[in-house]
Amino acid sequence: MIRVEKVELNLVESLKRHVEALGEAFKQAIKPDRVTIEYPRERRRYPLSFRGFIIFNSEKCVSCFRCAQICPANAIQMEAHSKPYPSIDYTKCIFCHFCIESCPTGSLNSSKIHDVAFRKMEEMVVSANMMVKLPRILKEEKFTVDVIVKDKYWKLLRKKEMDDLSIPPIKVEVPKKIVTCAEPESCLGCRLCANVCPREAITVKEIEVAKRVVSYVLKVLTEKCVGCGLCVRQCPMNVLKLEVVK
Amino acid sequence: MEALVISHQKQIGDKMLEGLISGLFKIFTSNMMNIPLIEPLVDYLMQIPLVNLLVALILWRPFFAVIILPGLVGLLIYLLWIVYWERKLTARVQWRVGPIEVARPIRGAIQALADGIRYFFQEAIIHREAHKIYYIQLPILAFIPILLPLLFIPAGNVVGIKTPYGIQLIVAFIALIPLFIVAMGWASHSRFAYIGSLREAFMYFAYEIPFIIAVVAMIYVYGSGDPYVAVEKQNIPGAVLNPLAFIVYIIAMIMATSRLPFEIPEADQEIAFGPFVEYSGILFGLVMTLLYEKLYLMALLFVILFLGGWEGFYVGILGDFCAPLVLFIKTVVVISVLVIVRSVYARYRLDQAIRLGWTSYLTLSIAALILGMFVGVLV
Amino acid sequence: MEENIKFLRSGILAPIKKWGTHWSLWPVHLVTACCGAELAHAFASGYDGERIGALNYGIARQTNLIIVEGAITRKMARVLRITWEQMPDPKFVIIMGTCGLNGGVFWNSYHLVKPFEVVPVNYFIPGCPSTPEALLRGIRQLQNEIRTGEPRSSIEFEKVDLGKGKMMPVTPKSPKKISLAPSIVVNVPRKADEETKKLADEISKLGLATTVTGKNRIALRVEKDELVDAAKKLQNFGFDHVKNVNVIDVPNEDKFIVEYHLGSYSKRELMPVVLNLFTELPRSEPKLKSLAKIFPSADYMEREMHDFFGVVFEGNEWMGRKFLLAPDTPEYPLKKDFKLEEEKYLR
Amino acid sequence: MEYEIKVPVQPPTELQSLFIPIPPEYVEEVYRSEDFLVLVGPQHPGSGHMRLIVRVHGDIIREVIPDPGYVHRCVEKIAENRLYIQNIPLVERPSIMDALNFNLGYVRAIEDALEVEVPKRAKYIRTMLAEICRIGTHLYDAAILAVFLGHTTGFMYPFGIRELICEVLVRITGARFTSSFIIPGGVRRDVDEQTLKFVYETTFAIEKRLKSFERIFIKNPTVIARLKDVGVLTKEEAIKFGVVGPFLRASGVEYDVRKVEPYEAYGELDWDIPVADAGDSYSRFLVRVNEISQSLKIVRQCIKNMPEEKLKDFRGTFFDEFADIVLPQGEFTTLTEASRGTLIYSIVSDGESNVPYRMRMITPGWLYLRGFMESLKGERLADLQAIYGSFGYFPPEADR
Amino acid sequence: MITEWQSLLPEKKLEKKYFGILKEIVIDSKLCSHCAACAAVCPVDGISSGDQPIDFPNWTEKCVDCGACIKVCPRYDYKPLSGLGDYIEIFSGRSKRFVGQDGAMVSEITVSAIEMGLIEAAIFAGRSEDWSTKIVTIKSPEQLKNRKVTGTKYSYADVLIALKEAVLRYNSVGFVGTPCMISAVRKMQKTFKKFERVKLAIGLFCTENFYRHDLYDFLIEKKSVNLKNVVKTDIKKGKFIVTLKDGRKISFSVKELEEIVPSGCKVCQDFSAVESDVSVGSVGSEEGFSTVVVRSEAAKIVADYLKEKGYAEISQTSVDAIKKLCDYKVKIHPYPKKS
Repeated sequence: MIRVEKVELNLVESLKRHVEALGEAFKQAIKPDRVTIEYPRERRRYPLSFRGFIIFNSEKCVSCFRCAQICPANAIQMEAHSKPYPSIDYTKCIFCHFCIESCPTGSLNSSKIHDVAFRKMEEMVVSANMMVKLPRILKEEKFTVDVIVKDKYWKLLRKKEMDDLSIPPIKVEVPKKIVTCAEPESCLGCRLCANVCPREAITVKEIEVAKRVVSYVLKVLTEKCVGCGLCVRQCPMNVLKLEVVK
Repeated sequence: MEALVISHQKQIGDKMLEGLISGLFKIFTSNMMNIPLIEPLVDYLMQIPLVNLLVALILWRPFFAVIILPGLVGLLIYLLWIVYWERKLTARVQWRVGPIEVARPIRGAIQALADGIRYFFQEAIIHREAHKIYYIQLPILAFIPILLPLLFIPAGNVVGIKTPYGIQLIVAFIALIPLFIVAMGWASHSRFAYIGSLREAFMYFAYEIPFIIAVVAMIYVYGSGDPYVAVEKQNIPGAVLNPLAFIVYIIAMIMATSRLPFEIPEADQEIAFGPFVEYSGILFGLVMTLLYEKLYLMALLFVILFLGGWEGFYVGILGDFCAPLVLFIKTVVVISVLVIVRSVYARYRLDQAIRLGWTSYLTLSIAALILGMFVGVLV
Repeated sequence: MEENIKFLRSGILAPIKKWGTHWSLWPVHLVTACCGAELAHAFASGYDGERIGALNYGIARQTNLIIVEGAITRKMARVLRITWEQMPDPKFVIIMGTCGLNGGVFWNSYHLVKPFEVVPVNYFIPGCPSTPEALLRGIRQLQNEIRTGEPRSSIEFEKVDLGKGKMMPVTPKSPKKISLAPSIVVNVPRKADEETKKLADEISKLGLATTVTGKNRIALRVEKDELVDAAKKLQNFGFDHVKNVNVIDVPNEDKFIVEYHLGSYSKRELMPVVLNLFTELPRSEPKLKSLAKIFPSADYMEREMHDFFGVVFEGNEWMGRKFLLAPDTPEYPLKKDFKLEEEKYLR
Repeated sequence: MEYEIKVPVQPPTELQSLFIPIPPEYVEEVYRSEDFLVLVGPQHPGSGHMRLIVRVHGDIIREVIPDPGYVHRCVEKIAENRLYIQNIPLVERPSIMDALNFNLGYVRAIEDALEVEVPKRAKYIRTMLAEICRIGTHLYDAAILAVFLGHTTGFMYPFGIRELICEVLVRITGARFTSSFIIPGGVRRDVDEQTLKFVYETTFAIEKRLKSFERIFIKNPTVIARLKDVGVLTKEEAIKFGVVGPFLRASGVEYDVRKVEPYEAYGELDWDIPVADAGDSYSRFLVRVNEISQSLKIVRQCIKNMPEEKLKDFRGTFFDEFADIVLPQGEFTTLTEASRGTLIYSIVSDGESNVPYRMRMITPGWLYLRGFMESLKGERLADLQAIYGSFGYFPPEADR
Repeated sequence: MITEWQSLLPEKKLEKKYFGILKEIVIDSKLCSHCAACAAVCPVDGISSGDQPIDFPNWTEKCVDCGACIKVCPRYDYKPLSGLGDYIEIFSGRSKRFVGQDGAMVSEITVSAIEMGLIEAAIFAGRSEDWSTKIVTIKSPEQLKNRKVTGTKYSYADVLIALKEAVLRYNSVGFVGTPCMISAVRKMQKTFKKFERVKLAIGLFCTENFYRHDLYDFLIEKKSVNLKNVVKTDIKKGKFIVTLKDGRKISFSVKELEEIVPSGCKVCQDFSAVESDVSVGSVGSEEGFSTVVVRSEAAKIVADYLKEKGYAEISQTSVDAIKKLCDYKVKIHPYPKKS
């Protein structure tokens, strides 16, 4: 335990401290330890782990809704393109990047874009087709600044170069999974799994006897299934599950 | 007949005008600045009718003192400079840059001008509950005690009104300024403005007495209230002659102009700019500069009393202009150094400031007075 | 008057006015929420907004820019509007942070309003919190707008054709699984160390039934009439302050569980212990005796719980009045029957 | 002779138009007596998102009624509607400069319930991050205190130093403030050696810069004059009103959750808690200044003793791992020493839902508000800001 | 790995979507017992129950035509059950741990089963202050100490919806329900394997049940009693007894309630929950005791356990009284109805 003593100032001590404070001020006035990053003129280089605007790779996306469903702010909503793709509402996005962390295929990625001002709220809803390419932002900078600490002293290192705002995507290795039925006896026959599948990987065959449908045969097309798990989460009786395939 | 009368009257009018112009011209030229540097230009301009009157007026010493330097124009230049410098110096102490992008090539030196223009064109709100007439008039009326002392501040032989009681008069007029601030607070009709006015009034008594005593001490030293005598006697600067008065004066100057650590009447974190809380637009522009102007006046007096006034260097080519320039430069330098306290100190509490004023500084000032008496006998 | 304003807007002095205004955007000190921290960074040594002529200043009258720093609550909305109205023309508003846009992580909060419905807004800055760069970019854009008269966003998105198609016929289920028939027990016994058990036994000797709910956690159930007595006993035992007053609404069992988490600063062996003194109230008549007299530290939390649940703590002088919430908030928002907007996963 | 000065005394109109929680009778009573009501905030340069209704007698404060809730963003209600994992960004929003301590407290409550074992390296990283946030928050509060005292340099220096802290956080977590980095069972990703080295160097750079700050602000006689013997809370009062954290320690109570109930790596490290006896504003400030150096010490130790271990990377599996967390039935209360004091999370679960049934979050600001109000009584109006600053009261944190 | 499976559909009696068939054959022909089994299994959560007749507002569009509702409906192909049924033993008991309306044996049996580990959770119907039913999952004895959960409610509760949720979550579940619910669960267990996780079905003796709003209005209009002030309701010896907060008791003949008895109850003849594992009711025991009819092996184990532990006082039962009421119910609720 450290005991913080009560301070009693006598005249000498007080004067000494006045002189110290003034001395520090004059020292700084003569030789300042300046730390300012003059932003529009120069840009701070953020590390590659930076969480900025999100870039989307449509080829990898499996429309699994994980990004939309993990989003704490409900900023990601799926939008119909050739498949359902995520769209981000930057009026809600909090840049937690849970979506990127959740994406099993690595189709969402971060970028270093963060210094953006919008004129209208409507412009802030960004569809999937606008996220594929790195957006152009207004740049006025001529320098890039690195914050470095050298010999226990904090310095700004200016370089006459433009920082690349894109962040190389990180490879995600998740074992391939497909959906299987764990308990066919409990299947209700509701076919929601087939209807919710964005890849049409579950087919329904109606078996007719005397022009009457007597049963459905559901089949998982293993080559089409990407293991997005939407059907598993949709099943009202929890009879489906994901299984790893080698 | 009628026409004759009219032409006669016209003639009389013309004659009168002629007489007036020539009379004025005579007055102006009799007491003109002698600046060798611009003499050819002046000579050339003097040959053009009417322009010569204007030139003569400008170079007329009393006019020059009041309007040009150290008067109004000097004040304006000083204001633009000090606002910028204060922000810049503070920024430097605080590890940052300060205003710079306004005009990048001159490092943002016209930032205060931009702010001024913005204030000028901004809506000036007079709120419903304010005492409307006083509310508008007071910031403008406050210029009276600012401008009047300029008449009595001499710079060499450039002077508005020459009087042996110059120092006393300046002090008297400076003492008027707080009244206007208090009145502004009352006219604003806002609780924070009330509190601010009250604080200003309290502070007024805290600093004014040591201040006056310090000035009186210096008058003792020089044996006269005449600035000329004061400057003349400063072979050794007044600061050395009476260092106690010097210290008291500096502290009083900081207190009187509400600079940190005595920024008590304004105290934006406590009472939101106190008396000025309701002012906006150009009116706020006026009241904001009020204290800077007060600082300017006090610093002028300070330079005259303690730092040898306009005595410094003499450049022959500048002639009479040299003295006002020296005085102005000294003043601006003094203030420029002084503004560093803004970045060093926190604000004292009102009671602490008053206690300081009524105890330590009063004692110190009385000691200065006694010292002044002795020094006065010696010098 | 109209003509004068028109002249100022487009007359020969207009360029000067524009120049002065755009280099002198002074944000008013209206801290509305936590984005204020990043605003401070933008105007402190690290980024120094003063460089571009923006100086944070105290009072509405002397400034011309409001930076809405995130969330505007129902209570703050009025203040925002009043501040805006106090400002002299020309005046501008920038909103930073998602809380001020559509709420961000608080998008379905019952106490937030949308600031752009309260005041006209010039620029919106995303981020939670927005970086200082983003804020300076907003000020910069505003400067450009004042100078050129053309408002524009500082970002352009390039569109790529991703084809057209239909959404699947069935809307995917929400990942949330909320029990229809929740069972709420506060004092579930759990394994703990010996010391806690010993302490629980000691407290039991006071005539109170304890459950050990974890290491250093003890729960203690009393009937609501015995609460004050129990609190007094515990105070004599060494618990000297209330860390938490909590109400749990259990509509399924028609009750409120009112908890007081007691702690001790004066007795060293009690320091790590959190004692959960709780009682149950009928939902139809939520009244009990306040402990604020015994533990003054419970006072504000009781007021808060009164706001949230309508539980009346008899003896607390603030009952019947709103403390934390704005007067126009829906009544007793933390009751389970008050529902928030649900998430949507499709656009 | 006595002259009567007639000043119209009537309750001002704004008392009707604003949400003033006090009854009109109270206002009238104040105006009939010789007192005066001053509303400090919410738009006031010395406050911000908080209103204090101050009843003054002359210059002396008689009573202060807080009017909080200007930043009440309903964290507790919203938490009942979100997945456990989605609440992580939510709980750190109330106090973004202290995000990781808030994050840690919440995650610890979940881990306590699920009885998850956290890898040792993750524990060290968490401790390090929590302490970095503590330094940042103390600096923030020091800066705000300086602003309240009119000391602009005292504001700029800590915020300048905070840039370094932001740099550290952005390198480790990717965000300047709200990192949401700590998740049940560890951290989101490992920290590499280079970054750790940077953090280690940074602690010294911060120390060096703090020297300047010390000369110009901490030891400044005007600052001491403003803070000393102002807003005194005695030990008994502090206990009675349930003050927490450094403010409690400034009144002489040796209570720090990190010591009395050590969590994460605190039990294994060598550090002390600073305690003062005076209980005035200056000791409250000094205790925190001393805590900064202790925190720097902890950060250095964390980096030096960091065990080598491979931490799991959650990229790609985040949803599958965490979306379906269901806590067992019961109530789980954790105490955490956040920068401003004890932070309490009390999660009630029904054992079936993957959202909390009730999440009670008590922030230090809310806990010491009562003590703060009590300490104002009898002080001067000008001291309100000094005491406000010395408590580092941050309304979003208190209102949640 | 099963990637192909089959789901059989029930026979369609009408050319409609399955809910249409259910609506016409069961609901519209006044057979529906309001057990809410259909609402529980409906995959699109379209069927609404609660305090109004079972309905599926826009079934023509939303119904996915899976036939699950028909598969589980106890009144589809209705064959009424009656009598006392098979049983292993009958005894009367009074719980020593809990306080209930009578002997609190429902609570006792449930808690014993949880303590034994036979079931992980049990679904109970509770009530709010205005006597609308709320469902509670019981997982520990603590919860039952509150009297709100126990006691007879005489109004419909969505127990089965909660039961389905519980079945998905736990491996073994118990529940308390009226005879129609028990029948529905038995039917569910036959068609869907997952419902075999219902290990303990506690049936209640039941003559009839009401819509809450009907009962509420009836009591206000006819008896000027507000249900909000009521502490307890009970049917004893043909009398409906209402106990108020201030201690007053109002009793009237059950026959007066005839007008608000829902149609589904008017065709029900099962008094003693024949298909349950154990049936509990007050009939046949002395005041303060409950009759327990143990019917299955699982229930027998529980009964033995609680007897062995001495959790309950045991006393004699008059089987005849129960049988009498069983017959009485058959008499007042004839099926098929004579026109």
